[in-house]
Amino acid sequence: MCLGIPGQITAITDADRLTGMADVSGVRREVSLAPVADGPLDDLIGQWALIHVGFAMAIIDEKEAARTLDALRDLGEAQEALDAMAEGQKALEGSQ
Amino acid sequence: MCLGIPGQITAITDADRLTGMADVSGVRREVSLAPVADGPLDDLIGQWALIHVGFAMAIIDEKEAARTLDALRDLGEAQEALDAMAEGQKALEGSQ
Amino acid sequence: MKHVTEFRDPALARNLLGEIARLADQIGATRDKPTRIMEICGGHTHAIFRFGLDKLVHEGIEFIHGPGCPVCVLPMARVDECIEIAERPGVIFTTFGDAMRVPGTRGSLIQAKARGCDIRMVYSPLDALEIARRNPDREVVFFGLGFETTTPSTAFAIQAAAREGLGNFSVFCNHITVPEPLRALLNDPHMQLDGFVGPGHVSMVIGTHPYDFIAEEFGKPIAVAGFEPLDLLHSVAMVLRQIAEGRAEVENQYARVVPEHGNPASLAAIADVYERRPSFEWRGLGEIDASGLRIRPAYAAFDAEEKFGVGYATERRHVPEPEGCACGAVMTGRIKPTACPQYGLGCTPETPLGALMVSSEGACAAYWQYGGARLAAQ
Amino acid sequence: MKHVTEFRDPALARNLLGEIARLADQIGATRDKPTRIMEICGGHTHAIFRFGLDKLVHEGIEFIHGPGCPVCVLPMARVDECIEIAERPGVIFTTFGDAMRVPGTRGSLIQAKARGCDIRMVYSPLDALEIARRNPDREVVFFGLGFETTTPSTAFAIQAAAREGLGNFSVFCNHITVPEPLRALLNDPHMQLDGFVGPGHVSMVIGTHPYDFIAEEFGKPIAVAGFEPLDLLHSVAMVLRQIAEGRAEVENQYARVVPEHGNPASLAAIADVYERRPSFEWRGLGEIDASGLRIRPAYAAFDAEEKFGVGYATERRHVPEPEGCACGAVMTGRIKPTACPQYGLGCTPETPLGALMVSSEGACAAYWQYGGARLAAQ
Amino acid sequence: MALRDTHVTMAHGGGGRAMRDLIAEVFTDVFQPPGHEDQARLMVDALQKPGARLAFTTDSFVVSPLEFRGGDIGKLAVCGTVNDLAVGGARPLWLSAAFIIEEGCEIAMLRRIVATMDAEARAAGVTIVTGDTKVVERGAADGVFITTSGVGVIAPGVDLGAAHLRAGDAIIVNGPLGDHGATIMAARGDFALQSTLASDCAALHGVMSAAMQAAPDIRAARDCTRGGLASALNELASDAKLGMVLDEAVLPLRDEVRGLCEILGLDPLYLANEGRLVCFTPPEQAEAVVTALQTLPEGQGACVIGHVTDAHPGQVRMQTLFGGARIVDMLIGDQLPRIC
Amino acid sequence: MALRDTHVTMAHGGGGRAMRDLIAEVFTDVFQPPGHEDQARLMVDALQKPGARLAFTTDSFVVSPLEFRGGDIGKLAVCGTVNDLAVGGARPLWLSAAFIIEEGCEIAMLRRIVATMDAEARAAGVTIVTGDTKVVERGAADGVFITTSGVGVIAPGVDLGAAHLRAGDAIIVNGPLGDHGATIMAARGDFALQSTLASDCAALHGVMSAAMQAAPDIRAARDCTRGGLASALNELASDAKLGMVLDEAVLPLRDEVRGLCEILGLDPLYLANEGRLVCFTPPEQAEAVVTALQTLPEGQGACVIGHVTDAHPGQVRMQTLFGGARIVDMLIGDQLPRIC
Ligand code: SF4
Ligand code: SF4
Ligand SMILES: [Mg+2]
Ligand SMILES: [Mg+2]
Ligand SMILES: [Mg+2]
Ligand SMILES: [Mg+2]
Ligand SMILES: [Mg+2]
Ligand SMILES: [Mg+2]
Ligand SMILES: [Mg+2]
Ligand SMILES: [Mg+2]
Ligand SMILES: [Mg+2]
Ligand SMILES: [Mg+2]
Repeated sequence: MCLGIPGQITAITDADRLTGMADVSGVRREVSLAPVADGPLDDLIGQWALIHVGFAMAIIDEKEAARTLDALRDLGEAQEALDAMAEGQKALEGSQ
Repeated sequence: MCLGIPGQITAITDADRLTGMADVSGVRREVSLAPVADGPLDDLIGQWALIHVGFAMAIIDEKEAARTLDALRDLGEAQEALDAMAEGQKALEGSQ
Repeated sequence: MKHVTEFRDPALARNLLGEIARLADQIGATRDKPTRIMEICGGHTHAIFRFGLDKLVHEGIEFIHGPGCPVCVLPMARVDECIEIAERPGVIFTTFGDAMRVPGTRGSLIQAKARGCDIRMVYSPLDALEIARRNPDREVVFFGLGFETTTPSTAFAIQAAAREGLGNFSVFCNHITVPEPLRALLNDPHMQLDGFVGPGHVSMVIGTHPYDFIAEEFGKPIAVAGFEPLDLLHSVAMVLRQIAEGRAEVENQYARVVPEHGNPASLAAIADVYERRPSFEWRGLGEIDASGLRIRPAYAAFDAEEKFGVGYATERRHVPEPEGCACGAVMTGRIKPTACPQYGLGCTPETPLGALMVSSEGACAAYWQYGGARLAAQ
Repeated sequence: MKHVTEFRDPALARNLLGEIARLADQIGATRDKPTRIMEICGGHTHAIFRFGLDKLVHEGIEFIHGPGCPVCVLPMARVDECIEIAERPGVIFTTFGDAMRVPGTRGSLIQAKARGCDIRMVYSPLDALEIARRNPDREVVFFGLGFETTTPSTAFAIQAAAREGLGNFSVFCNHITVPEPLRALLNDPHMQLDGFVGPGHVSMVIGTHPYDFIAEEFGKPIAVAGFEPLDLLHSVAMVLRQIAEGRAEVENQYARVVPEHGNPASLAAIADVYERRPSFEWRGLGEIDASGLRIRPAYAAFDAEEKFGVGYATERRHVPEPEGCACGAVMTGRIKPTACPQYGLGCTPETPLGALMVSSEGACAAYWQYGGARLAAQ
Repeated sequence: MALRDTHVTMAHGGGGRAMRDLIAEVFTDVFQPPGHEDQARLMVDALQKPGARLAFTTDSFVVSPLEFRGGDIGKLAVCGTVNDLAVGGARPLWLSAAFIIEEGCEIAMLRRIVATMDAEARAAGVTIVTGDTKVVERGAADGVFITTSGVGVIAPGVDLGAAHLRAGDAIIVNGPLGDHGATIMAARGDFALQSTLASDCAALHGVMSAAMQAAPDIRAARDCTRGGLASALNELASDAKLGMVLDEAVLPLRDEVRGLCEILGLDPLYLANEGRLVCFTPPEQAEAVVTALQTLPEGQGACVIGHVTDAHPGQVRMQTLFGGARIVDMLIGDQLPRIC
Repeated sequence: MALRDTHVTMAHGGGGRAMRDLIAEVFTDVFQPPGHEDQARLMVDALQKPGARLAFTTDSFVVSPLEFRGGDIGKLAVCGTVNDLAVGGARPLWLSAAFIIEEGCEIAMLRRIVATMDAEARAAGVTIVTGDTKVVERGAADGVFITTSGVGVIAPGVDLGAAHLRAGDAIIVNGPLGDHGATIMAARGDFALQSTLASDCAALHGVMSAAMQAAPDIRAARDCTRGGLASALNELASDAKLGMVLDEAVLPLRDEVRGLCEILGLDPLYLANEGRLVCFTPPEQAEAVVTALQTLPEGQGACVIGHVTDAHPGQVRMQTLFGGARIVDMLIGDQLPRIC
């Protein structure tokens, strides 16, 4: 449920209405900053937020993101993974 | 000014609103009989009226119509008329 | 077509043309010194050209095309006011088709419609009323225009709306009357007319007596005529016979339709709903005293001028006639359309400059469309 | 795409698949006796099929697709009520695109639109608000649906409308909550689940504590997860590790987005605008106590149910589920979509019979569209 | 029977399965175009004769109401394009048909329209070989618009055109004028008129080939559609730099058409036709053409209505009932119903 | 310069002088079609070679907004029909163009659209030889709709089509997918999205002839318009009774298109293109085609995106980034933006 996509806040468009511009891979849309406007609005510029139905619902925590990826990198690549990949390949060719 | 055409009243369609059906060469239209409804409405059925913008504006007096035509028939056809026709023919061919 | 076909009989037309020629010769009408008969009504102008009657009658008879086209005489400012109303949100503006093309300073109703106004052509004010019934949440305005022929129809429509309590219906009233401009014409010292063909359908409403002053005060013969070609030729013959016999009377060629005292129900409806304006503007003729009607205060709720605060209900903007327009001179019979410097150049039916090029009933448009000028040119 | 591409890295996916396989073997999960993990959220279901994850993970792991698609669980009667509102004269009915296809007893909103209702797709409730500002003479209704992720957006919109005095804006509220149906599922004696993948975007609003009862009362592990494939695989590994280690906790895989206590501004807006309904109907699950929200009396002017007197504001019509629909059994993980007698026959995405075929997030639709069944069939 | 909807929705235009089902069930199952590619691939011997030419034409059809006495928009779309080929002396071979459909359009009506098209095409010996459908939002079209294009072959030696007109040529029409325009005006309901009028809509390939056989020196032909006979003649007069004279007394007009025109203040010469053509022959071949046409259902009312003249190049004139004369000019804009 | 109006009124559709002036000044003065008759009359040697076939296609174009970054409806209308001819192996020769114009349409915009069409047609070596205009009431169309039909010639021996596909064939596209659909979705304004995306709209006759030269055994081609690449492949798979396998890792997609799809929850494989084709060659000729296309402006982004298989007839599958597999099904209705 609940399609969400990271976008970068590039500008404040209306401080009264708490709106700003979000950029998702070059596509821009004015969004409400209401859920994340708990400090000076200008501090939001440059930050990445999770965009859902035109609202910046959460600021993405860069450190947590890095930490998660680090954890994944630490996992060793095991034989089982390769088996799994082979399974996928079979499915692809309809032989499963 | 004031396009008008004879139509025959073929039916009363709404006695309260004083409307009836008029027939002009097979094309029918509901018209207001208000201007000519000075007697029993049903007496209008079969009569010819002068129709203008959806109103039966006048009942056509058949006797007067006949009298007018009779007067015209009585006129002799004179040489001047034939001259006039010839003029018209010249105009038609662009030679005038 | 009963009551039509009989009056288009070529054999009887030949009789009449002969009679006209005899009478013309008798009174000494010649091409150089013609007898000038004004057909007051645009419908007659139209019929003359449609059936080519001008080329058929004796060369001593000249038709002068009168001011009797309600579409032509509509001033620019009035069209602007229509558009002002039509632009109000929620308005459905209804009109006869021929009023769609009349230019105002901001273009015509056709162009206003293209710009997004909800403008609808109707055949009858009754249809506008029906649109109002079916669209209770919209304001439906009917563009009431026309001479006494048409005035009863909008009067009956307003009475019906009042009866039904149809609060979303109103009429933008531009009704005008025939006798007043005729009097203005006859008072014009430049005017040289020998007789009149009277408007048949106006007369079926008002009767023949409103023209008495033409005969009595100005000594000009007049015959009220129907619109079929025989009617027209017949009335010309009647006028010529009056001249030949030295009479000046109001005669009724169209007795099958026109009662001497008009139509009582229609006259009553007009009297109930309308009153005279002090004056009204005519395109090409200017303001003419007492020549227009307005809706009485009792029916003010159905008066679009009052409802929307436009036109005579407010400070009216003065819109001057276009430069170089000779409509006034043509309409008073002083010059032919072709003598207007704008004819066919600045002024054509596609881009009418003056009133008389606007409607196919206008003298200039009829000249152009049916080739009055061009037939002769070649 | 920052924060996206990194989480689609195939190399890291291989790491995770290996980890999952190790853990699955460790806990003895096999094809015949699989470990059953429910991804609660339809977005996770969608991602599983979009990236083909179900075919990649160890064969001892079985995904059970949860009830977390707000479009799927919309009951027929609610769609009928939408159409009832949209049919009112003057109404502009605005909705997210995916709600357009959900069938009611009188067809879907797509069909109502084709019949003439003014139904417009918007991306955001803010766009509906803007439509209301621009159309002051129309009633603009927004079809508010979604879980806690989406609820704040309509709450903020209603607050803005109230601030601006936008009297022509209202919300038809169908917001529902995640914890209550989970409790209902866990209470179901037929239910056999070994752990949960928690809804990441709902959690960014409500935080992770609302799931504590899953671990504490029912002893099941849960990991709140993001929506990229690595997120999903990571959370599966986390759940498996809990099982392997005999733990039952609420873990947060999606810490970059989900704060432990949720989003204070959003929670405040929800609390200000909404209150719990005594119960709310879910397609396939029936009425669930306290699982839906309604607009508080203070904001009744913006409540379409009140404004138009439909739905819970009136005597509601009971619409039974279609015959032969096995949605309830699929949604509670008892059977796979393919085991439903209607799957692919009476029920396809073109003509959905049950809730789960309606949206591409529904388990049956995802199975069908991405070929869950057909890939295997050949 | 994958199509369960009764009305067209936006889904039917989306490029997906709903569209495919609509196209298959409503259109291609009936038209049965050859092949399944984006373009029809066609061979015809007649085109490969030395001197043969290809004729190519297109028209969009918009009409309200979509169905009316005497036809529907589909019949117009097939006949109109067949006629534009036929009046050029071509044998019509293939049509394309592109539909722009308004959301909410009744599918049963679409089926009726398609059935009409199929029947008309078969009767005219043409095949609808390729097509397209688009769906637009409610209020972005008016029910359905159809654009047909046609390809035909003009046999070696056949060359009709305004340039071949000569003074003295007879002007022939194949039947009463204005039936279509009057029918639509009455059917539209705006003016609350009732009549038993029916559109003249018809394919005229048979009329044309009969005329070409009867008059080996036939000069030119035009179908008198929008703008009526008057517009067709004015265009030809202007192209040919010759004049035309019509005889009002012999113009074929139905009573109802006259009546409708009198009520609304219209001129029937400007009313649209969809099954009427005007053709030009040397005077001595005119009678043969009229006789030949009168044997055909679409030519029963054929008659000579006037002649070509060099007296007033570019002008169409009418000899009125009384021998008066008037110009029959090009229409300015639309014909609008008048009060005066 | 008889045309003084700035906006189209109903008068411009009435068959009279206003219509004639509009057609002359806005359309035929630019297109300069041969002759003045109801149908173009055409001769071409290429059609008279034994074995040559005529290709005939039509499409209606409806798009909102009418003008957008990268093109306008006129460019779509010319390119779309040129492409439908080209992908069948035909040399496009002649186009017809029929316009349905909404009352109120700005004439200056019509002139711009016509200028685009003229320029595109010239660049593609085709002539707009015949046309039509209709005017409908405000609210009965959406600005302007254009229907083009095209006639081309297929040289003797050329025969592309689904029936020629073989397992193992390479699937090639000429550039990034979905640019047009994403551009229009953003330009429409409904979703208040801004981007610098431009439509891919382009005529592909050059791409096709390059592909045909580089791959003598080219099997088939389709332009990927409405419904996108996924729909084109599904249709071909179903016609050919073969399967297709796409490699997600190599699918050419612009970042903005990805971004727009993520925001709205759309799948770029279903987004419309107007200058993208998919073609099929034996595997050993694929590289030559890609290399040849990359030298052309319309083929710069050409690449192999997958292959044909006989493993799952009628099905299009995608190998996902992780080696997972999923079916790329036919779209159901429209792609609707999602919240979930
Ligand atoms: S040509 Fe035009 S300006 Fe001149 S008199 Fe006639 S209407 Fe007036
Ligand atoms: S196939 Fe249809 S009816 Fe059966 S469970 Fe799935 S959605 Fe419900
Ligand atoms: Mg044509
Ligand atoms: Mg045509
Ligand atoms: Mg034609
Ligand atoms: Mg197509
Ligand atoms: Mg409509
Ligand atoms: Mg096509
Ligand atoms: Mg195409
Ligand atoms: Mg194509
Ligand atoms: Mg045409
Ligand atoms: Mg529009």
